[in-house]
Amino acid sequence: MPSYAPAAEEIDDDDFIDDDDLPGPPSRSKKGGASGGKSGGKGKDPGRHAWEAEYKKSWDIVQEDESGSLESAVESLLARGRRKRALMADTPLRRSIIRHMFIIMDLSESMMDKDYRPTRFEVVLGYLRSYVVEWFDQNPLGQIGIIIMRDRLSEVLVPMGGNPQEILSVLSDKRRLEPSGEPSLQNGLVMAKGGMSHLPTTSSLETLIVFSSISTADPDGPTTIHNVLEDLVENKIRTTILSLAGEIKICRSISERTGGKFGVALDQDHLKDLMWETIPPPATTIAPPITIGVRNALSAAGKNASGSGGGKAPNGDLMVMGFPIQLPLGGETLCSCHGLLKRGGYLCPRCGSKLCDVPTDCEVCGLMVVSSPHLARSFWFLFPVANYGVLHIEDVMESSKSHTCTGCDVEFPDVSTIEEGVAQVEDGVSPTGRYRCAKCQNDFCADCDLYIHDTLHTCPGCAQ
Amino acid sequence: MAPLPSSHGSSSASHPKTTPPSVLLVIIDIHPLSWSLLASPPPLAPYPEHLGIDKAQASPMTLPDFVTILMGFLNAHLASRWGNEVVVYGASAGRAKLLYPPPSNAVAGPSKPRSNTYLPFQLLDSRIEEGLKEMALEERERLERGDVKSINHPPAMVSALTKALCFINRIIPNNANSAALMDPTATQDPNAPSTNGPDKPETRIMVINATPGENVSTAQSDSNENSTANGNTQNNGEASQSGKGGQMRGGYVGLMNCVFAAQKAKVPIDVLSLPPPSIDASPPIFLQQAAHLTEGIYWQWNGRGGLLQYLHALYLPPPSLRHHPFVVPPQDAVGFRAVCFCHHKTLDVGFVCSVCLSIFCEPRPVCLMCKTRFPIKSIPTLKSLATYIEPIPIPDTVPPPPVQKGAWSNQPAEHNKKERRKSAHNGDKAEPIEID
Amino acid sequence: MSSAYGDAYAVKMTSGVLVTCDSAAKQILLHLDSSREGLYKFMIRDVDETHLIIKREYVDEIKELLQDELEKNTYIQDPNL
Amino acid sequence: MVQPSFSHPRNDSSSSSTSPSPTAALDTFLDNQHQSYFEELYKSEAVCLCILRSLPPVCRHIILHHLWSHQPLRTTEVKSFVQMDVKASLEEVDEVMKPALKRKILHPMILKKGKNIWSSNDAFKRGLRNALTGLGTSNSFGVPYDRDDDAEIPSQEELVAYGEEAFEGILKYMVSSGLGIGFSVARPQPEVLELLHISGLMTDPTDETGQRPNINRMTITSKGFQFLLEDRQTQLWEILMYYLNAKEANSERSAEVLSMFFSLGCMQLGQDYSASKSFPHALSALNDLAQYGFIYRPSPDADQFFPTHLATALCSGDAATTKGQDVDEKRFLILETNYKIYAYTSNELEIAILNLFVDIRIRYPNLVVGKLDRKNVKSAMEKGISANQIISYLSSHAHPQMYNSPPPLLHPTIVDQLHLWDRERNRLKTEDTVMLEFFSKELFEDTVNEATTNAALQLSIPTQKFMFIEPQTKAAITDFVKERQNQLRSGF
Repeated sequence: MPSYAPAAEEIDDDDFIDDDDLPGPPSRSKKGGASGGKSGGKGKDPGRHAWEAEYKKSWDIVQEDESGSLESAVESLLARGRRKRALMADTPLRRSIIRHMFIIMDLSESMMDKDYRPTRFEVVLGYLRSYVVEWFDQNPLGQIGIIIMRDRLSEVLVPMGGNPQEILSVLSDKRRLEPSGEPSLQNGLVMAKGGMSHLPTTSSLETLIVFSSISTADPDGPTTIHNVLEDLVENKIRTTILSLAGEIKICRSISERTGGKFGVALDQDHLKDLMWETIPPPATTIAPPITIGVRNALSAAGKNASGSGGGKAPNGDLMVMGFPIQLPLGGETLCSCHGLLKRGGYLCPRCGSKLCDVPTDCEVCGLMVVSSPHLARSFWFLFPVANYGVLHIEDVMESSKSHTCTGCDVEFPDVSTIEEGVAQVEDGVSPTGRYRCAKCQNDFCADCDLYIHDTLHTCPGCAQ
Repeated sequence: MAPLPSSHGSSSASHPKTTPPSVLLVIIDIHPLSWSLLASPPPLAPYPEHLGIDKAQASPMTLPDFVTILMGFLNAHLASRWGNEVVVYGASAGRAKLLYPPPSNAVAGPSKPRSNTYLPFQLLDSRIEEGLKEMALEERERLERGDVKSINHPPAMVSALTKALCFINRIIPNNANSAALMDPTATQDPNAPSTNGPDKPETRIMVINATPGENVSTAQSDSNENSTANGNTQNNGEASQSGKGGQMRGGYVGLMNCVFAAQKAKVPIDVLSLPPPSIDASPPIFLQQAAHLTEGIYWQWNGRGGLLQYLHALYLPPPSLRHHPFVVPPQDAVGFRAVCFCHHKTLDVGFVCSVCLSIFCEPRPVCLMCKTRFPIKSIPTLKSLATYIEPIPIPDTVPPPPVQKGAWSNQPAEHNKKERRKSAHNGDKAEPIEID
Repeated sequence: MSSAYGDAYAVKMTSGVLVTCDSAAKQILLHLDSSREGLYKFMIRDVDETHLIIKREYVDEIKELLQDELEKNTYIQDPNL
Repeated sequence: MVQPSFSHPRNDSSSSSTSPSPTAALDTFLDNQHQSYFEELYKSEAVCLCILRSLPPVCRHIILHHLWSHQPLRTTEVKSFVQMDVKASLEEVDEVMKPALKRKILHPMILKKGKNIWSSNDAFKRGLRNALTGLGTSNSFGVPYDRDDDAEIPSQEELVAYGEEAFEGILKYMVSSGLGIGFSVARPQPEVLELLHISGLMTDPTDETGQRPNINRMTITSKGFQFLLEDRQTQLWEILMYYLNAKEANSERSAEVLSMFFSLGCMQLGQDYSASKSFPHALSALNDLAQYGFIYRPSPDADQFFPTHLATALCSGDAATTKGQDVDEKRFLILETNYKIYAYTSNELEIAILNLFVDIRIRYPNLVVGKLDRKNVKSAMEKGISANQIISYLSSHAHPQMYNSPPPLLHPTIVDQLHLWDRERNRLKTEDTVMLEFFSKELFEDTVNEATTNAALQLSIPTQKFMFIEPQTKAAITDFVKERQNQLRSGF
């Protein structure tokens, strides 16, 4: 989460973008941020005021090239945004793969405000849909539940579960989600806590609150929201609050006390960034020894997520896992877990008994049964693709073995046409549009570079 | 608002009126060894109780033959809609190459169109032919250069897949999550207004595998799989020496990453496995997983000709029509087995590091990946568990694919074969029909 | 005697132009008609809510008139706005 | 006075704005042809290919699916393909394959050995197979002209420009004839005008007979105006079909010509072909097409010819024109809810067409600002242009920007208003009539029945025992009534 940026830094940030010579490393990231802000609002500082953010940037960054067209300038702008994201994508080795998260959604009147187009409600809903998908993409073994706050009440919209489709279907019917009344932060949190109480206290418990209104109407009585806060803290429920309206004391203190993040969204794009920041599994260092069994495994990985302690030699444990055979939907057969006739299902590789769903423990032989793709999802953490290096003109001149991108086979701009001077070399942006993999020495275009690092996680050159 | 895609209810049971143009990316495995094997297949076991079938004899399949068939199929794909496109990759030992479309700097197509061929067809066919010739030539050179080892590398499926995905990512950038540059809500929100212009093409990848066994997908992963017909035992050795990282990524993990990327891009990966059961006892399970996870179609040729038929029947309909109104042919049971990081064995049961979830085939004191130390004390118990594991003979749980729906999944093999012949037609055609 | 039956079964024939229109338009027509004298009255018969019978020779004139009437009743925005 | 018919502007606009199919004219033409005609057509591989592509996807894939097999297509197969219930009625299955049947690709369903089957048309099957394998012999994809390589040939752009100019020239002529506002347009060749007249797009108001028009005095008809609003592909096919019909009218064989159209559709832009070798039987037709800009010839009597994009785009299925930027060029309209229209175009023709129903206020080099106002729209409607046509024109030319606002594309207010204006035109429906007033209920009813059976009844109002009949049937009805009267009276 970017920190407040002092105005001063901002100024010089802007005017060094004006001149084209190479900037120093410290301002680099800021600059990236700025450019990002232009190209789809990547990495704006929440502290910066919207009007500053928008105006100055859009004028200052874009430069006309001598031909007077903005093309090149804009191009490089986008390129920079991309490069920045690619550079950010180096991942720590260990992450907690198994998470539980409640998304608490504010459905108060304020959600109907039109400061986001068409309404806050629409926008948030749209984002949540893709958020859930993305989240499960990166946390295959995680679970998400959804709680909504309206009319001073809170209800569990979707109980904790691992099935994105279910959640999406619920999120997609707007009629059930008509915003109304005021939110009650306290009720929401209490419900979240209740919803997660059955999980082992050591599990990675998180809540993401998208808070639209600027007040919370809590029930009066002995317990105040502060008591709730205490409970959250001791239950290690990490609470991240994103406010659409403005900074709210209680929200900030809650998220800070519980080790979560607090963010105020400047605009739609920024809101998206803030949300997406919470997707990648939190980096962890310690995995305590555990014994066989998925539930324990969950809790174990949970403890990783609770992320206490530093880099001392980590110790974990080996789990014995079986990789099942999935039966196609055919005739119905008896499943060992419920003893019901069901179609499809999985066969325990050790004892061959049929299980309805994985991951789970085989009811018969107690083996932990996990489908290998679930594990494989997280493997790209283990084999991150090396960042591709920028190729300068002379490099290409001497060693241009291919004219096309190794990934998408698009043709590179002809080197001979690029003159030294004109090509404005931003940091991390290749003047030749080529990026070379350190391992396999193949060249890639910016698109592929980004795609490979963001999504694919496999280098076409290195891959056999 | 013309460009609203597909599926207006038509008179006959809401069949889509139009389909988006579809791009078909084909990956051909042209590994010389595999093809030499396919060219001289062992005789098929006859079906005692179903003599009629043996009219169709085991037909040797040489690469040229197959390519002609394939071209017929690709032309049909081009024919079936305006704006349909084809991209072809060749995957040979350790290398993958784009065969079609030719790079724009290359001389475009033949000098003169033939008067009886639709020009696009002509371009496609001639170009593929050239491409294959080139690759074949390069292979020969490699042999002459005498690095026999490299020829024993498995076909570079993963490399080809990654290239294909990059290509897709280029023509349809929305698929990548680099959607930062376009209006967020427009791309995120399912019920956002449809963007203008001709509707977005749908893409699918088709992998044509000629290499038997699992060595196709997991690079050097089958020291224990004796199903490998071509002797890449020696480079298994080399693999385990040359340590995990690089090699690993080439195989299992790489393939899986591709699968997930494809899932994200909603690109089905169809798999056609040529080696008939007689050659290839165990299916290429990781390709099968890929097809399964991306909702693609997996099918194994039965070695009895009629390929063109099967291609048209199974793989021609575009994704938008596959589930409605058409039906996907019944798929087989899928073994979700994994590959261990230490010896690249294919495992039914393995030991998994609780921190980084890396998989090993035997208990070890330290995780190879994340250097996590495992408590020594637990090792004996694990050992005991390990000893307790007796691997199950595959045929009991995974029937030799492809088989009829789950109902059949543990029927005797004979029956399966018979069922398969039907299922292969995804309808109730009785026998394969030879092509004239 | 037969005359009585004659009455019972008598049929009156009128030929003219049958006008079918929405009730609003019809009201306008009625108004037009009422504003006219003797010969110039064009209406033969007010059939029902949406039907009239008028003299053939007036049809075109009536259409004109109606259009004008409607023009009067429609607000034309000042083109200079 | 708002009528329920368009109380749902959304559906209404969508239904009206989804143009049927650009090849509608072709389809209707083909639907009226006989087996023999198709047999003739399917001699050409190009035709087979195009016809196949013109089928709806499902049908198309079933045909392809079945292409390489020997057996006739079984109903049971089709059922299993499209997940139909096994017990589904034969009609349902037949419905799926209807398009193929209509195009005579399959012969009608017959019952054979207890199986319901369609046997397939061998001519088509052979044609399609050859198209795929390139083993045909009919030169239907055009015989390239063998020129010496250093020969100078026009670039694709030039060809496109040529085609556009030629065709738009005709359209402009039509517009200008209607509006009187003449931008200087060369008058098309007499043959073209001839066709325009025959097809009823233009007419000579001075000659009553309609037989002997003075082609120099022709003006555009309402049909012509409607034609102008169509999108390009539709226009092309309509023209071609008019041409074909004209040929049929003076009893020439049109099959070759039609198959030539398809062949042209399958040709390559920028490639030159030999007329005599490609279309030995349709040379004259080819010459005629030159007048519409379908093909370009270096010299009038040269054997060498280049198909322009008009020709090569003919078969490119649904709206997707071969050249991408064409699509963008078409999308230049921004329509605001206050009826203001911004048209980012400098295309004379488009502006002229806009001028039909838009009050154009400002003209910049590449921007025209106008207003949809009542006066112009109604004048356009006087010319015979319907509200739906205007709407579909607007939506098909809508600027990409307009797609970014939530649907519907055109704001309901405007769509409604257009419909209202359309209504205003005909508030009155007048028809000559004879009114009968009855006293006796039964006589009334009898007469009504009689009249309805003779289709003489215009309207009957049982409550008041009024009935209205067509004037020309007066005599007959009177007789009947008299008769009945007598019966009834004497019946006592």
